[in-house]
Amino acid sequence: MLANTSIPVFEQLFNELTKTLPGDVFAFLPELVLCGTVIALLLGRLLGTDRWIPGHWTALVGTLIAFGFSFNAALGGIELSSVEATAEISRSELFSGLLINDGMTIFFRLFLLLFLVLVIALTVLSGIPDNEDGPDFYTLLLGATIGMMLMVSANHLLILFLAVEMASVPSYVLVGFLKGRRASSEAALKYVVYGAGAAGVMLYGTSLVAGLLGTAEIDQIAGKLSELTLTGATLRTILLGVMMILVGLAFKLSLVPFHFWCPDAFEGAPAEVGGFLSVASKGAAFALLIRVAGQLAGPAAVPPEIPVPGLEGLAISLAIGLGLVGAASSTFGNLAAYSQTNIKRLLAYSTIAHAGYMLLGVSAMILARHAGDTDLARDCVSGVLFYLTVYLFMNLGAFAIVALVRNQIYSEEIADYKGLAKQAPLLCVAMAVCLFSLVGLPPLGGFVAKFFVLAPVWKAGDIHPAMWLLVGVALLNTVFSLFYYLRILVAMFIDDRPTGQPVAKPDSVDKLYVALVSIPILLLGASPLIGKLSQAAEDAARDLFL
Amino acid sequence: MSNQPLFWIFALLTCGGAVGVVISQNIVRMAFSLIVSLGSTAGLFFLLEADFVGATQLLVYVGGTLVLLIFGVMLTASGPFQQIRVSPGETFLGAAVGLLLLSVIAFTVIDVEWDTLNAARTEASPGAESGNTARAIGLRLVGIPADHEIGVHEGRGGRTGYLLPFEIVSIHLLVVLVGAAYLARAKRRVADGSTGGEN
Amino acid sequence: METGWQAAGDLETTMIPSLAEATIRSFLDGAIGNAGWASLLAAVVHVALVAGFFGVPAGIFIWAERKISARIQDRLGPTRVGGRFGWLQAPADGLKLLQKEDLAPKAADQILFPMAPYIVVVSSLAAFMFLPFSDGWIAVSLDIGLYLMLAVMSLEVIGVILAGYSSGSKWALFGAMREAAQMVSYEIPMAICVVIPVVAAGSLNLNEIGALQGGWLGNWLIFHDPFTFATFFVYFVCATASCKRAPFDLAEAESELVAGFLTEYSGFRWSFFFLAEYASMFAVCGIATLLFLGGWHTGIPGLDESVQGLRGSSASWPLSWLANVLGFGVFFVKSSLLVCVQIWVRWTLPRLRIDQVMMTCLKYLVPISCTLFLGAVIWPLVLSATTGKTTLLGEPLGERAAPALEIQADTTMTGREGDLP
Amino acid sequence: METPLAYYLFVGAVLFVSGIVCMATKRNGIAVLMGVELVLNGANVNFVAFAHYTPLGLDGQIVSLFVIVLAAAEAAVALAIALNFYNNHQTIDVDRGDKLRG
Repeated sequence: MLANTSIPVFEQLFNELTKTLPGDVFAFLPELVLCGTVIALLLGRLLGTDRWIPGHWTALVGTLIAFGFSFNAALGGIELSSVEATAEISRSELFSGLLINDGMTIFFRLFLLLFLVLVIALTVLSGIPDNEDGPDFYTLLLGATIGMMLMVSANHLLILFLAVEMASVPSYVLVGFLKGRRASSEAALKYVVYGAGAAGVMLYGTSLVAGLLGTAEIDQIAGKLSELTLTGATLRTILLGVMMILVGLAFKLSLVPFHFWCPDAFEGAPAEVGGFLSVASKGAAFALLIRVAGQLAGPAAVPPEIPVPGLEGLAISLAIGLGLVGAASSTFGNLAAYSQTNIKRLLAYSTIAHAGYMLLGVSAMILARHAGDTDLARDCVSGVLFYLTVYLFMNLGAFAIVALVRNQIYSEEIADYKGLAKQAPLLCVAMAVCLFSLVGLPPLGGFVAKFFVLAPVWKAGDIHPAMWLLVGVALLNTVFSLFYYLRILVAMFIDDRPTGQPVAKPDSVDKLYVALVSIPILLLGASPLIGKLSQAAEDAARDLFL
Repeated sequence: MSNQPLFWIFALLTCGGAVGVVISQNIVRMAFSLIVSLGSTAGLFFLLEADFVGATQLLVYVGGTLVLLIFGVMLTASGPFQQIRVSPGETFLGAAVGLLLLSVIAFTVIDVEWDTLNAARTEASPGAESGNTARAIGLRLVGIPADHEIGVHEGRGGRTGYLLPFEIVSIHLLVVLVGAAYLARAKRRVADGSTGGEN
Repeated sequence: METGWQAAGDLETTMIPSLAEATIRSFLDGAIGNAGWASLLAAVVHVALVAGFFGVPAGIFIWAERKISARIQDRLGPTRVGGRFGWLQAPADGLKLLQKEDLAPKAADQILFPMAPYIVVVSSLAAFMFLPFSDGWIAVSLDIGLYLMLAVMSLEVIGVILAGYSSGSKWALFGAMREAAQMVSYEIPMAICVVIPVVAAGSLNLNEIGALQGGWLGNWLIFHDPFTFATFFVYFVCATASCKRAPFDLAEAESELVAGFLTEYSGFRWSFFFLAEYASMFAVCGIATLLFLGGWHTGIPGLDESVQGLRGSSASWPLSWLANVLGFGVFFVKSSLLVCVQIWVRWTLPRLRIDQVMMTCLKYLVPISCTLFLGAVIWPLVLSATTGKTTLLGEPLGERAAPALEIQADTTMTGREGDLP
Repeated sequence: METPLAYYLFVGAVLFVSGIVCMATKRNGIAVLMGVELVLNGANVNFVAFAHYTPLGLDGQIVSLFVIVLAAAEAAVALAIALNFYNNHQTIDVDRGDKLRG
C-alpha cells in the first residue's frame, strides 16, 4: 500500500515543482546572477584570484549581466504593451505567490541595477574599499541590493520582513565600513540599534495584520479587509498593525519622526555608502510602501458606492496621516539642513525632505484608489517613480562629487569648499546642476519630477481638501530649500579659496563620471526623454491597479 | 487535555523574564533574564504544538544568539558586574510609557473576538493536534499543504511554497557572515602602497 | 494528491511502537480513572526513570575513569574504599562532596553563581528525555527527537558561561570564554555530522532511526555508505570536544587555568558539573550508538528478527518487556564502550592548545563534515544509477521500513480508507 | 479547556512592550539589542499562536522559523558593530558616542 501511495506522491511533488519552477527561476535570474556574483567574489578571495582580478571587476561584470537580463525582461514587457496596450500584461506571480513580477518590479529592478553599476563605478574611482577589502565591500553591496530587489517584488509578509532585513543588515556594516574611525563605528552602532528596533516593531505589526486577516499574502490584504467588519477592536488592531508596519518602512525612508539615524549614519559613513543608502534603500522602500499601502486602501474592485464598513476611516486616515508625515518630513528636513556645516549631513537632511515630497504622492495614491479613481492613483505612482529616477541621478551626483572632492581636499566641511570652482570647474558646475535640480528649478529634471509628483496630489485635493494644503506646504518648502543649497554653491563659486588649503585636481575620469551622472539631469529636464521616462513609469504603474 | 497549568508556568516565566530584562541593572542578570524569557517562550511554542519552532528557538536562539550576546557582554564590560545607572525619573517614565503601551496593545488586540473570527477553522483535522509539525513544515517548504490545512484557505492560500526564502536566506547569512567577519578581523594582508589610507 | 501526503504523514507518525509514556499513562488511566492525575503520575515515573538513567551511568563512569586511567598509568586505582574493585569509590566521593561546605566567593554574583550548576545539570538531564534506551523506551517520543535533544544539550554552554562569569574570578572567566567558544564552534560540525545518518534514515525520530537498523550488521547506518562510516569518527571527535573532554579540555585545563570555570565551585555544586559532564558523555555516545551503531540491535543475523518478533503485538507483555531489557543491555554496552574510548583517549593523548582546538574545528572538521554531507547526499544517487541498489551492504532502507509501515497501515488506516485515491 | 488565544497574545504583548521599554531606557548597546530580541520574540509568539488558532496555519510557524534565523544574523552583525564601537570608544554606552551631532 505504501508503494502504491508514496511513489505517485513523489512524482506529483516533482511535477508540481518542475511545472512552475523553471519559469520562476528564469524571471528571478537577475537576482540569481547577483547571488552568483557574491559567491564568485568569495571564491575569488578563497583562491586568491582577487589579487589579479580585483573585486570591483567581478562585481561590475556580475551587475552588468544582471542588468542585461532585467533589461531583456523589460524589453519583453514593452513589446507586449505596444501590441496590446490595454490588456493586463506581465503581471505574474513567482514562487507560488511569494513574489510578484509586474511592471513595477521590472522598473525597480532596472532602477536598482543601474544605480548599483553607477555606485560600483564610483567606488572604483574614489577607491574607498581598497583592493584588500574590496570583496567584502562588494559582497555587502550586492547582498543589500538583492534584499532591495526582493523588497520591490515582495508579495508576502514574510518576504517583506526578510527583504527588509536583507537590505538593512549589510547596510549596517557598510555604514561602519571604515572600521577604524570613531565616527564610522558610532554611525554604524546608531544605525543598527535603531534599525533593528524598527524592524522588530514592523515584524510585530506584521504579525497582527497576518493574524487578523488570516493570510500573509500582501495582494490578498485588500480582499480580506473587505470581508471583515472593521469596527471597534478589529479596526483598532488593524490600525495598530498597519501603523507598526509603516514605522518600519518610515524608518527605511527616514521620515519624521523616524529620521534621527539618517544624519548620523550618513555623516559617519563614506559618501559612497551614503549615496547608495539614500537612493537605493529609499527606492526599494517606496516600492514596498506603494504595494502595501495600495492594498490597505481596500479592494479596488469594490465601487465606492458600496462602502465597506470601517474601511473608509482606515484608508482616509492612512492617506492623511502619511501626507502629514510627508509634509512634516520635508519641512523638518529643510529646516534642519539650514544650520549644517558638514556637507554629508546636509545632504542627509535633504534626503529626508525629498522622501517627504515623494510620500505625498503615495498618500494621494491611497486616497485616489480608495475613491475608485484608478487613473489618478496610477498617475500618483508614476509620478513617484519618475521622481525616484531623477533623484537617482541628482543625489548620486551630489554624493559622488562629495566623495571625489574628499579625495582631493580631505574634507567634507562646507567651509572647506570655498573657492573650489576655480580649481575644479567641471565638478562645481555639475554640483550646481545637481543641487539646483534638488531644489527643483526649471529646466532641470528635479523640476519636472516635482511637477509630476505634486500635480496628481493637487488633483487628489478634489477628493479630500487636505491635499491642497499639503501641496502648499511642499511648494513652500521648495522655495525654502533653495537657501541652504545655495550656501554650498556660494562657497564654491563666489568665495575665494583661502591660501594653504589643499588643491583639488580631479582626474579626467572623475570628470567624465560626474558629467555622465549629471547630463541625464539636464536631459530629464528638457528633452524628449521626459516623455520616454514618464511612459515607462506609467507602464510600471499600470499593473498595480487591475 | 489540559495544558492550562503549564501555560501559566511558562507564561509567567516568559513575562517575568522580559520584565526582569527591563528592570535589572546588571547586564549579566539582564542576559540571564533574557535566557529565562526566551527559553520559556520555547515552552509556549511546545504548548502551541509547534514543536519544530520550539526546538529551533532553543537551538538557535537560546543556544546560539544569546550565547553570542553574552559574549558581547563579557567582551565589552569594562569591569566585573557592571551596573547600569538609571535615574529614578527615567525609571518612572519608562514604566509609565510601558504600561500605557501595554494597555493600548492589550485592549486593542485582546478585545478582538478571535473565536468568531476563526470560526472557519473549526473543522480542523486531527493532524493539527499531533504537534509533529516537522514533516508538515518540510512539505510546506516545497509548497505542499499539510492535510489539515486543505480547504481552510481559499485561492492559493496554504499552497505557498517557502523554497525561495529558504534558499535566499542562505545568501543572506553568507553576506552577513562576511560583514561580521570583516568588522571583527584585523587587516589581513599588509597594504603595500595601495589606496587604503582610511584606517 | 493531498490525500496521498496525508496518508504518508499519518503512516510515519503512527510507526512509533507503543511508547513507554503512552503505555504507562493508559495503564495508570485505567487504574486511577482520572486522566489528569494519570499523566501527572506518568510524568513522575518518567522523571524518576530518566533521573536514574542520568545518575547511575554517571556514577559508573566516574569509577570507570579512575580504574581505566589507573590501568593506563600502570596503577591499580581505587581498591581500598570497599566493594569489589573499589566500586564504592564513586558513592564515597559523592558522600564526601555532599558533606563539604558550600562556599561562594564574596566577589561572586549571589544569584547567578548558585544557579549555574543547575542550568548545566538540567539541560543535561533533559537531553535524556529524548534518548530511546530500547525500542519504545523513551520518555518523550517526538518526530524531531534528535533535533530537540541537540537543542537541549546546547543549553549547557549557558550554564558554563554564567558559572565562569558569576564567579568573579579571572581564571573562571577565561575558562568559561574558552569553553563557550569551543562548545559553540564544535556544535556546527557535530550538527552536520548528525544530519548525515538522518538523511540516510529519512527521519529525525531517534526511535525510528534505531528501529531501522535491525537485521544484520550491514544494516547499521555506519555501514550504510563510506561517508557515514567516516562521519562516525568525525562525529565522535566533535562529541568528545563538545563534552569538553581531553584532549579538548581547555576549559578546565588544570595546569593553565587552575580549574577553568570550576575554580570557585566546591562541594555539591561542583559535583553537579561533574555529574552533568559524565551524563553528557553518555548522551552523546548514546546518540552515536543510535545513529551509527544499530541502537539496541545486536547486529547478529537472525537474533534481531526473533527479538523483534517478541515485541510484536501478538506477544504477551512480559516477553516484549524482556526483549526490551535485552535491547537496553545491548544499547548500554555499546554506549559504555564508546564512553570508555573517550576515557582511554583522555589518558593517552596530550591536551591541545586553544588555538589548535579552534583550528581543528573551523579549518578541518567543518569542511570535512560539509564534504561528507555532500558525498552522503550524492552517494545513493550514484550508486542506484550504476548498480541499481541504494546501499552497498545491507538491505535498502526503504525495504526495511516498508513492512513496519504496512503493519501500521493495516491497523490504523482503515478509518481513513475512504479518503485515499 | 483550551487556553484562549488572547492569553498568548497578551504574553506576546508583554514581550513586545518590555523590549520597547528596554530599547528606550537602556544606554548600553548590548542591552538595547536584548530589547530587540524581546520585540522579535513577542512577534514570534504572536505568529505561532496565530498558526495554532487562525487560518494562518503553518505559515505562521514558518514565518517564525525564518524570524529566528534572521534574528540570529542580525544579532551577529549588531554585535560585531558593537564590538567595533567598543574598540574605538572603550565604552558601549550609545550616548557616549558624541562625534556625530547636529
